[in-house]
Amino acid sequence: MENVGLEMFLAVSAVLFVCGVVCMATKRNAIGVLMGVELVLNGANLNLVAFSRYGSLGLDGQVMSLFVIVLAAAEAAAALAIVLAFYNNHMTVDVDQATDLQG
Amino acid sequence: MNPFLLATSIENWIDSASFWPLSVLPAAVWAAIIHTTLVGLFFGLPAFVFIWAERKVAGRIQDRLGPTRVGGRFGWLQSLADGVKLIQKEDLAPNAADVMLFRLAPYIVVIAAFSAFMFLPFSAGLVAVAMDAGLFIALAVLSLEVLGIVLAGYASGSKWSLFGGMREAAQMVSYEVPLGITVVIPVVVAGTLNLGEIGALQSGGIQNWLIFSSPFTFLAFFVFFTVTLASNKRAPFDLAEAESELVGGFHTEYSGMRWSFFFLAEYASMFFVSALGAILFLGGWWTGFSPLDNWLLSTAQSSVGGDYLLRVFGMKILMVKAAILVFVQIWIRWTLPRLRIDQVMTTCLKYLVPMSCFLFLGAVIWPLVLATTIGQTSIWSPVGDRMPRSRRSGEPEVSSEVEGDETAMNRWNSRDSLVTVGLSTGEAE
Amino acid sequence: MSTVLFVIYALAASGGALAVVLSQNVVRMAFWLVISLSSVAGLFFLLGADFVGATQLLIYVGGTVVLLIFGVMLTSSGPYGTIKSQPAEVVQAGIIGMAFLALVASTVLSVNWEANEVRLAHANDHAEHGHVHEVSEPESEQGYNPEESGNTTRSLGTALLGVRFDKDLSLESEDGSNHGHTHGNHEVSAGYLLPFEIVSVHLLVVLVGAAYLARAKRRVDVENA
Amino acid sequence: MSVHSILNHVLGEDLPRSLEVFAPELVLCATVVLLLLWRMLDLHQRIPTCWVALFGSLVAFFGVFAQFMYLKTGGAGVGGLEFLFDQWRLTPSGVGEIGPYFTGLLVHDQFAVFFRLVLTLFLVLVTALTILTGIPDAEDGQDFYTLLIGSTVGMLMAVGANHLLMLFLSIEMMSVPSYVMVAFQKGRKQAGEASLKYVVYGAGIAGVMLYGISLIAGLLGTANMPELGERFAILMQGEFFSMSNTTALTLVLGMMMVLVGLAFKLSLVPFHFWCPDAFEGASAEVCGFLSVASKAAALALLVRFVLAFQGTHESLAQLGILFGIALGTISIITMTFGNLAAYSQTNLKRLLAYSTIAHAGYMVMAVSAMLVILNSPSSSVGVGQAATCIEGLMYYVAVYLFMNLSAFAIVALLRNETFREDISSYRGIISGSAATKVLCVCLAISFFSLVGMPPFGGFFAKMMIFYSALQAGHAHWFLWIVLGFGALNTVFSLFYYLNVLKAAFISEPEADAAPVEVPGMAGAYVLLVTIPILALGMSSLQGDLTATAKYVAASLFQ
Repeated sequence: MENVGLEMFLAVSAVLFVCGVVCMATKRNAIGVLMGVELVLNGANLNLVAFSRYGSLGLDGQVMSLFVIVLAAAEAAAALAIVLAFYNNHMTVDVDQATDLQG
Repeated sequence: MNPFLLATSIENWIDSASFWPLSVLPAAVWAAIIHTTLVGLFFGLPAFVFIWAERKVAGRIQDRLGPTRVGGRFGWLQSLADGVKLIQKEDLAPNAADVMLFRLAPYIVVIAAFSAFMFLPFSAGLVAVAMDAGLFIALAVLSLEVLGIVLAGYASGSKWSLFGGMREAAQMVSYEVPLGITVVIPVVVAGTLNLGEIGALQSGGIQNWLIFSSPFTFLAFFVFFTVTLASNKRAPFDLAEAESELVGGFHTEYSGMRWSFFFLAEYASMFFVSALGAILFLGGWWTGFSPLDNWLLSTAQSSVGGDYLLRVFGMKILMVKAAILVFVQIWIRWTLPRLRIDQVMTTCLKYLVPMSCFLFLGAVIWPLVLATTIGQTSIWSPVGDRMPRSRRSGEPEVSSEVEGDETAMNRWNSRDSLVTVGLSTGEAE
Repeated sequence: MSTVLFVIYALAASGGALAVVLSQNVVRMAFWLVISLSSVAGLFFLLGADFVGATQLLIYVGGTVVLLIFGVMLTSSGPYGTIKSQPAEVVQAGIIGMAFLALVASTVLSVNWEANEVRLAHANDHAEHGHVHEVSEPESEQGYNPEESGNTTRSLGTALLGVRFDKDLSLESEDGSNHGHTHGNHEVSAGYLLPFEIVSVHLLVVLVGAAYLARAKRRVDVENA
Repeated sequence: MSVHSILNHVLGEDLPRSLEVFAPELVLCATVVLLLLWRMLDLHQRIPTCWVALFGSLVAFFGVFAQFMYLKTGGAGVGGLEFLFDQWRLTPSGVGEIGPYFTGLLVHDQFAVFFRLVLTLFLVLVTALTILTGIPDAEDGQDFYTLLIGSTVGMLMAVGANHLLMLFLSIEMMSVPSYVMVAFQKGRKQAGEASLKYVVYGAGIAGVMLYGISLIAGLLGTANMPELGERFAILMQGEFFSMSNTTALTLVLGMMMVLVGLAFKLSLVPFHFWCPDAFEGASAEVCGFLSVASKAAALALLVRFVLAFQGTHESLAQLGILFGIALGTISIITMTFGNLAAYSQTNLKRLLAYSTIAHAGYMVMAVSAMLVILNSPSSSVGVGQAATCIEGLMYYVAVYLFMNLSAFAIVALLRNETFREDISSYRGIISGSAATKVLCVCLAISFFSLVGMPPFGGFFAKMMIFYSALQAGHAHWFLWIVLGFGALNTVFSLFYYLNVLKAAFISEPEADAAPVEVPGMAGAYVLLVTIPILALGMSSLQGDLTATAKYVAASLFQ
């Protein structure tokens, strides 16, 4: 690990974050958007763990990323239930088709 | 020589040898190749043996002979013949398939099933990756198998495969819950997630096996065993491949080596969970016969080569225990009828989950009850006395106020000090 | 060796993330997501966070992604639900993405992290000991490095209770009198007992909600009956 | 420190104190479990689950009330109060002592207790409203109240967050159940759509927020919020705060990402897009909950977050001014947009959604003023004026609770009769039964108060916020512009509210519409939540609340 510094991990996490954001912005499938969210959260988690290894954050970073993983799982479960409910009503998961509410 | 020792020594040699003319990268490649060969041999063989055993046992149970034609008396070359046949077969991908995923899915399954072995100690110290969270990581890796199966089911482009994949996903994800809880029960008793330590503290006789440590762990073993049947999609929970309804389930469309990958993975994970059950509940690599155990332990501690003896002997014992459990799995498969999918889910969510929760609660409370009635936390002997050498050797005197150059972590590493701290905190109030 | 591993994992994580964005088929996206998330777990192992890595594998890859794939299968209308994007959209997204990446990377990567770390460590020493003590081991100043790097289970577990090996216990002073002003009003570093317990309530609530949405109505509507 | 002393401290001192402060939240958690058991044991046939929920939230409310009064009276309560103190076992070293608890994850101070009081009171009122309107039917009661209470527990933690993990955790805890609550009417197409939009945007923005949190925590090497400002000052020693300084830039980036998350919860423009859709799709009761409780919690969190970066260092002051002005700009855009967009609405819930957006703009104005005042180099303003901002904010939140709850309650109750929510369905409802007439009058009161008409509570709330912006104008001229826009917007907003009132009072009822007969209980409930609006405007209660707000605000800056 001598040659690998904090910056390297931050760069990977920045790539994950940006990919996630672009994914959220461009995907029209609701589940695709959720995958983008997972990428963003992973970018943040990687940041936290890297800071906990290299920075003075200590174990705080690892504990936070543990909780984030659990919270993300809960959020994904709720989001998926909502997507299914939407699908039952609309027979699609295309976010662009959600146009009943406008004004 | 034992493959693990061989692999480790080769790696050490490559790592340490400054005269080695290659640079680090080719050396790493060589080490990887050697490892792969060993692992392939090592894990391929049990699978072939188990497949043969499955046939034989099935034949006995159904009152027929099983394989007889190939390879001598018991048809012991049958699996090899099967293997040769499978390698020769054409590797087909249906037109309707999503070819990339279809081709990659078996690899995920195989990788997941086989990399779990990295964390499995075959005997004292005989483990590829020794980690404090070994058990947790092993289960985590094993749980990735489901992904490959779901993707295989989906990518095949056939509704039978899709059904099989979906059933499998639902089943495996649900059974992960009771599996996790039952696995935690021996962990609570042992006080560590490190499989090596859990195994080590079951030395010195059958009464020290964790299955006999309390009525709750005794029951927990059976729940654990039932759950592993389901999480390996073994009968009576083999809904994912239910031949009579789904043709072959998620692997309907596969042929040749890719098909055999699924089978290798299934037998590998059968073996893995059996070995895990043996370590967690059935005394790991100890014989359960206390003079023998003690003798092994004392030679390991005293003589130079004694360590090796314990390892080889322990590994054999563990393999035998695991093989027995695998045999029971096969026995059950050919004896019990298959459940319906809703019955499978009911079994899990309505029975196994509450049962495992109850057992977990009981296992947590049991030491407290014992402590108040007979004054110790286990019927036989305090578990703390049997902590492995790695934890106890070189530990400072048990006291929370140790001064000296040990770090706090070291102090904490002694479980005994935790107990002492807890007790003295209690007294302080 | 670990550098090689880092490169492999980093490339797989970034490449997988990129493939998630570029791929048109939802299940393939899920596959690439698995690759990416598993590689992130690998990076966690490299960073000595074995427990977090295992949790990532167990919950994220083995749980959440399976859930997502499940969702895809339940909701896909065609055999392989693909979503075609317009080329213009792709270009647009690409440009915005690159700009965003440039922004984040340029700010985050240009920070002199080591200098900042030294300053913070310096200030901590001032606050805790009133003087700058000899920095004997620069490694130990660099954050949390338990001797058996990678075995974080025990320290994480005790951190949940409030006993912190990386913070309080590694302080040299035994009297504890001068902790008051370094850690705010409370005397010990953060323990995570509360989140640990309250997350369980949260999970319960969310699961009740998800189950409510997913299950059929318990009774037939009066109008329909 | 040894393990022994830490364990002794944590288990012996910190935990008992924490549990004492946290007791109301624990009661709510227990209520959730009880609700689920209730259904499992089939007790709901005898006593509907809604009463369990109401009972639990009432107990929690009294718990927080006891804490609030304990702090206010210094533990010297008499009569009923003393009884309450005894029941909750409040001690001077526990609730009586402000400061962090749970090893610094949460903070217990008057500000937190005030917001917890508001939130638990609101929980009680919303539960009562749902019992009246019967939005979760008997079969689904336990699910609905589980979500409602679960979300509230998240909010209760949000107002006391003292750690970046708690910031994220509490945002998630209040959001995720509310996503599901929006979709609670499963059969309705709009509900599914509204909640899909809400969850997709919400999850994405939570991710962005977490990335910001990770940057802040990593940069400053701590996740403890009170230490953030101090740490940043250490990093900036000897360096000039500018956008070319990468440390500062990274911090600003991280803070912006966190603020995006908070702005989403507060539905500030440009992160408001979910709000009208979610409100239209959700039932009016849930809208009321979202518009008041989640706003109040997010607002408290916003105050806590920006206050974490206060300090004496030069760079912190510049950072504060920067964010003060940024929030001021957002506030201008938000209230203008909200008020203008409300004009063209035909659905009353959508109209109220835009009104909510506009009100969020007013409230953020106070935070912006506070930041500018606190960090201003001029000596004409100081901590005293900053306390005025918080005081105004808290008064606003208290009044806003009743105004919005009353409005949404009326929408919900009338929906139960007419099955419609568009403005034209309100035509001539004044001609209905006596209870309906009460509803109409209450609607008028709450709307006038929302506008900020003099005799009602809303007027004083708005006055206080505008006054604080005026004060802040001395520190920075930009706040005068914000103030100007605020005043203009107040005038704008009058018309669309009047439009609804005109339909209700003056227009002829639609030809085929039957007269609306609202049950008497409904009238009584609406009256109950409307009277405080009047009381907070015209009675001595107004002085009381001002004094309380002043006392709470002052405690924040001690």
